[in-house]
Amino acid sequence: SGTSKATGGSAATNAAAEGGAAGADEKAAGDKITIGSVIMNTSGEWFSEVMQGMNAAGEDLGVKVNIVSSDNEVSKESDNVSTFIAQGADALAICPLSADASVAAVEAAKEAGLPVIAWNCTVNTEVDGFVGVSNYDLGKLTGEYVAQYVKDNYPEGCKLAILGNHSYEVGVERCNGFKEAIANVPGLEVVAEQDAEMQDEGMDITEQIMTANPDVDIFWAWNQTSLLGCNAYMQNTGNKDIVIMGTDMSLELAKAMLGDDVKLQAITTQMPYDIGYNAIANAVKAYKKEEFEKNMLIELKTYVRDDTAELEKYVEDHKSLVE
Amino acid sequence: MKNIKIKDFVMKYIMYIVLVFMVITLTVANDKFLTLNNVMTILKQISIQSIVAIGMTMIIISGNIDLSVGSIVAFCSVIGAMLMASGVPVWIAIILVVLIGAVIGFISGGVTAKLKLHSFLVTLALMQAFRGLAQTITGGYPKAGLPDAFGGIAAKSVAGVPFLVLYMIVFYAVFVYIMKYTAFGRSIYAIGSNEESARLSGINVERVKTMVFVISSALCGVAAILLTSKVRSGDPTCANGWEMDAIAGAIIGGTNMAGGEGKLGGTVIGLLFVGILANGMVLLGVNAYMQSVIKGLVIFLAVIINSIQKRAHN
Amino acid sequence: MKNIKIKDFVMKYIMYIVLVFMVITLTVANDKFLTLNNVMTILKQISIQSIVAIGMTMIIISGNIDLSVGSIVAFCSVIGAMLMASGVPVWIAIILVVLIGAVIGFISGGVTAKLKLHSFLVTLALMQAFRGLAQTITGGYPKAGLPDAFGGIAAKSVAGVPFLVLYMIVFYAVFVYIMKYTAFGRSIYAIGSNEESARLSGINVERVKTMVFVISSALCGVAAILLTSKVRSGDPTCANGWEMDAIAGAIIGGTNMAGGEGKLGGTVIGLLFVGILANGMVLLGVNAYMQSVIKGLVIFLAVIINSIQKRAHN
Amino acid sequence: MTETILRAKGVSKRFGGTLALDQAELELRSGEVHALVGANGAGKSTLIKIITGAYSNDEGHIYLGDKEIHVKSTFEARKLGISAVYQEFSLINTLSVAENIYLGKLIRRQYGPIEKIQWQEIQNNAQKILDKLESDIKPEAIVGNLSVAQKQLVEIAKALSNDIKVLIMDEPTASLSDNDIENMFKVIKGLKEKGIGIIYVSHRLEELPIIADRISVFRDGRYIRTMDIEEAPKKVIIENMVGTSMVETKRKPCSTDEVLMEIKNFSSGTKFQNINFLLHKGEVLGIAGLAGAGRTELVRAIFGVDQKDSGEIFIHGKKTVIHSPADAKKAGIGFITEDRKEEGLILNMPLHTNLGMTILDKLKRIIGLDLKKEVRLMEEYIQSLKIKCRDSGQKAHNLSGGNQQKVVIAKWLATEPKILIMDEPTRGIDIGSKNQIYDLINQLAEQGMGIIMISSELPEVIQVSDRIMVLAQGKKTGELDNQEVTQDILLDYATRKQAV
Ligand SMILES: Nc1ncnc2c1ncn2[C@@H]1O[C@H](COP(=O)(O)OP(=O)(O)OP(=O)(O)O)[C@@H](O)[C@H]1O
Ligand SMILES: Nc1ncnc2c1ncn2[C@@H]1O[C@H](COP(=O)(O)OP(=O)(O)OP(=O)(O)O)[C@@H](O)[C@H]1O
Ligand SMILES: [Mg+2]
Ligand SMILES: [Mg+2]
Repeated sequence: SGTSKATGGSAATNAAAEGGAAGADEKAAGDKITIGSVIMNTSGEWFSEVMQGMNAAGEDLGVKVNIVSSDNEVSKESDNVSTFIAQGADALAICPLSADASVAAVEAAKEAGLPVIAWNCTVNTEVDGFVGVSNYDLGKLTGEYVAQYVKDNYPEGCKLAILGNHSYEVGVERCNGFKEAIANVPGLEVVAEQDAEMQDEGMDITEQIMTANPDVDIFWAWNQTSLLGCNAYMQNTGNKDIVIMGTDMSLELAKAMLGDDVKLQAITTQMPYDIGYNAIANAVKAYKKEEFEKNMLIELKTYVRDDTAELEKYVEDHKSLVE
Repeated sequence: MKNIKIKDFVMKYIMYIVLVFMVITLTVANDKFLTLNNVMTILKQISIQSIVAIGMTMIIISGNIDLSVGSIVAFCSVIGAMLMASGVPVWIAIILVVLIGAVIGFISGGVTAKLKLHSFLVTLALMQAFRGLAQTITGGYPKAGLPDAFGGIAAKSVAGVPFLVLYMIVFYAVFVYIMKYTAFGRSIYAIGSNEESARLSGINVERVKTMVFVISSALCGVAAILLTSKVRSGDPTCANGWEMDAIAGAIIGGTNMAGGEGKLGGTVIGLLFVGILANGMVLLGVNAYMQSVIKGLVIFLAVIINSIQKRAHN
Repeated sequence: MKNIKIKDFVMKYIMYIVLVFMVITLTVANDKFLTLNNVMTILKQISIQSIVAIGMTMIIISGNIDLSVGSIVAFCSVIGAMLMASGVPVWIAIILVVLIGAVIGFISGGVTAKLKLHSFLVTLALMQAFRGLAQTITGGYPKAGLPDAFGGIAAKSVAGVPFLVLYMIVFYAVFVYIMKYTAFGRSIYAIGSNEESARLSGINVERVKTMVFVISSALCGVAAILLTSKVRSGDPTCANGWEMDAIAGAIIGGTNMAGGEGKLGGTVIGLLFVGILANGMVLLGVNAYMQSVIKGLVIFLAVIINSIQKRAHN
Repeated sequence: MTETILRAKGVSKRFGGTLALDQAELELRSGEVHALVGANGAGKSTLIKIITGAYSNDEGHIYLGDKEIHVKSTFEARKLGISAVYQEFSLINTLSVAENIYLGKLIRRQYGPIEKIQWQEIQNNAQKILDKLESDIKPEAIVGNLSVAQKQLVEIAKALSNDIKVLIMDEPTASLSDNDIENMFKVIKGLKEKGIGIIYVSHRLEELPIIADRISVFRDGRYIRTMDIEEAPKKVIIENMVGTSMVETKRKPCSTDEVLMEIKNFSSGTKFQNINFLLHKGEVLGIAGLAGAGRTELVRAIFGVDQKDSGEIFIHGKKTVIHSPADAKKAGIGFITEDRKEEGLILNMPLHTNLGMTILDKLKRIIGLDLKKEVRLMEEYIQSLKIKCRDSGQKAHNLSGGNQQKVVIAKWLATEPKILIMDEPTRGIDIGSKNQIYDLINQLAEQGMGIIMISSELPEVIQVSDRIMVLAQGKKTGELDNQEVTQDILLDYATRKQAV
């Protein structure tokens, strides 16, 4: 499949080369190394891309990757880990639902002798490696961009609305990062902050915020789906004045940034494919006791409307993911 | 005598009175609330769900329940988006999607009726299955790239009234008529009240039950089209939890969970109730956690008021 | 004659036979499946939910439903964690949490019984409210920092059998006894089957109904303690969707959604069924999206088999 | 010896607009069977429910012995020694017979803080009570699987299991066969000897001389008079009940030779085997048999309610396939079921809606339904069948038992069937209305309808039918012409084992 060349961050390709060479002689012939991988949930493009990265790593390295979803539920997460332990998986790659509530599950895996790679979110116990991003930074980077943007474009001050999240840590962290970055911008006023998760919710909440505050200048959305909703609302109403910023790029959003329908200004994104790929690759290395980067922070990237070249590259790279 | 009449009136229309009271409170609290714009916003926001809730109300009246509506909407939505993105003309795609909805209803309704199963479990299973299918066929990605014309179905409006609101009105008008003035509608009430009696009266219980599911799922297909047009993509995670919203709307509106009683008009009131509440809380900028608490408490209150009304009525 | 007996036997124990069949298939497909370790893993995994499912089964038999169990578990869990983190001794915290559960049940059950409301809506409202409350009091962050000793409640095991599995066995033994050998247990069946007749027979319907909710919610408190100990923190998002799992377990296990019929033993079978399925799919490395599809289809099948059995029985 | 144990004085009860009881009186002595008679809707059940605490009274006093009592629930009444067999069953379908009998008073033993229900003891005691009634119902049987008659017996057993001073029985024999009635009377006589007072409601006036000592008559919610049974022949009772004397119309046979329906080879498992019969135009075919003979099962199979193993139906000589009641209705058959509450009516709906259920296709217009016609038809039947109700919009639930039965009849007459099957059509119907229904059957037969009537009251079968088919244990044991039949002959056939 064309997936592995799609993103091809340098870390991923290197890992493939090394892992592929060393893979065979560790386990008895025919017995593949099994990596148990626990993800938060299966909804949304973001996790889909992570899974594709994981599967690609599995193929490249010749290991078996078992992916299972916790459906946002800590108890199920813990169950998934114990199933992998019972199964005799060789290493665990986990996206902890919560820094605290996932500790027990991670420790159980370690006690059973499984190397653990946490990815995407940290967990408050020692692990063999971390691959991911800082969610706080994910919010902060856009926040910093907003701060500059407001200084440049709204000398008279401006009004900003937040499509946020209060339900789980990832969201709360991002919002905090964003809010702290814009805290001291003169003239910037946060006029609304509401929770939105899915796309239609994002759309409805945007509409209601617009009703309550018709003079909003900027929207910021904490995740991809609510951002898509906000974007669709502006598209539907033909609103080209309100500036949209947010988190997590997608093909559709990249195209929208390139187009003229809406003023989608900036998106800070992670590289979910790389996160998935490296989580598995590092898990394999940890199992084989090879050297690897213990705290691998996958680069964050802020795409801006004016960088057409970057955006076009993104579209080019990701076309194949969506078939 | 006159006193009793006023009391009767209050009791009978208590839900409406509570609704009016809520509207007045919100109008006083926020000057944006009772603007034409915001009223239309609220109506628009309940419109798609309210079409799903028509089917749900009919199913509950017939003595069943359907937990799969949200998943069916999601499944139909991605199918529709994939069809359109791959070049199938919009109108053909729409018809196909509604047909697929109907076929799903034929399966769930047919199995429920023929094998005399409890629809709760049948549709719980289908809820899982169709959500998974929607994700499998899209690989988890929303399907975008729909024709521009298609977006207009949900986005346009005429004389200030959004199309979505018009669709809602038309569908309600049609189904209120069906429930009240057709043999089919009457049979639904009869079956929900006493299935055995209905069957022995020569009503084809199996067919009516199946038909109710077919209609409900076809309406999910319609809702899927509108939702897809509204968010301009077919998202496998969309319409999550709509079953609960639709059920809550129906029951707040006075439909009897045990079947046999209920009115579509009540369901709209129920949905409006929840919709206005949500809208009001956003306008007032209520803290996100508290929104959930307040919503719970107000529904709780509505339920209690509703019950007091019913008891006074008997 | 003998033939009929075999057929009867098959029909009566069909769910068990399907379960055995599933176990055999999985054993053949994966050599890790039928290891003591994995069997204990499965039992441990259903243990906490199964305690919630005891209460749910009783509530369904009594002719009601409780959608708020998941939220109550979450609420109790964060309360318990906060108490312990702030230095309250473990045992006092445990007792308090179970008491708080009981009080919540007293509210939902009391309102349902006194005002003759449908529990669906009452508990739907409470589900919203308590989830929101759990999030409000924690600010969305899980509460950690529990005493080390507390973790042992869920994590320890004796002679290879996890404590969690023992708790499950004890609770089931007690409640199977209650349902069969106490007047209270029998009243639950009578009320669920025909409330009016039960009342005429001198059963205090209101009290029994309320008590069932009290017990169910107190069991949610127990489950909250175990869950908190298992994940070593009080997470406001935990136990999400447990109501559906518990209901599905009960109904797959043969409890009648309409009330009056059901056995706790069946509920365990139902939960095992789902638990083994989930475990097997992970062992076999089934695609994450397809897991949901397969789970749906297998439940669908189980329901159909169950119904065929029931029909053959009459 | 004949002291008064229960007295009701000036009891009134109003339901919304209807005055169900108006200054009612009743005086029950110990050791007597006191019959309560009155037309449907006279207020008998209401009075009973007030005495047992199921309803509260608006006015009046109830005395137990010479103490006034104010019972608020049936439970309290039971503790005072007042037990009742209600007209509507109060059994729990999903539970066993034994548990139903002891519901609310399950025998328990306490082991420290732990109680344990003594199932074996309950089972044994239930068996003893059932033995007294000479019934073969198993204590472990599930009540939902019993026939109406069997449920009635369980209901009686349930009342007998209490420690009673006063036993109230509301139409206990309405669905019982003669055999069971005899056994029940034996039990009642035993209770009398123990000094227990029994209030006994029945529309079967012919059984009163056998069992009752005194009789009180009610009319339109008012107490009329109390008589010793010796001074109250049937004629006098009826005069007091309806306010005038009544003439019984004798049936004019109008049967023709034209075959309306032929049933061939009907079999279904153990329920019935190889049943064949003809039904002619204008004929009334009675089906007699003991309880459990399979009569209900047979007609249910004909009407397509239940599956059958084999059998063909010919209507007007043409083979007709009937898989469901809907098919049967299309073929011109109507079916008045035995159990009006569970199978006949939708209790929470207005009378006219109940009527409309069978004739939805007739109410259809080009668009919509003719709901005015529905109401009009119902009102016509309220007139012609003398249904006692407020209006056609009243809920079926609020009608007295007998009047509910008339609504069921109305809803099938409205379909204008060619063939009408009636399963115990006069169950719970007062004597005046019974005669109306007999007249109605005559009229319908004269108009050319073919009627199949099942009845457990042998005199009724004989009075109404042209021809009588007898079933015994699922087999057809005889087919008799009306002229040659007496009750004894019918009973003889009903106990045969050999099919004809
Ligand atoms: N719950 C109720 N609500 C309204 N009206 C009622 C109710 N119960 C009884 N009635 C009315 O009260 C009157 C007396 O009814 P009741 O049941 O006592 O008659 P009955 O003498 O037992 O008749 P039957 O012989 O038919 O059983 C009837 O007119 C009936 O319609
Ligand atoms: N639902 C049922 N399940 C099992 N057995 C049943 C059921 N209904 C009836 N029976 C049994 O079938 C037999 C025939 O029933 P039933 O008494 O209704 O016959 P019948 O001739 O119509 O008598 P009647 O009309 O006098 O009650 C009885 O032995 C009864 O116990
Ligand atoms: Mg009566
Ligand atoms: Mg019968």
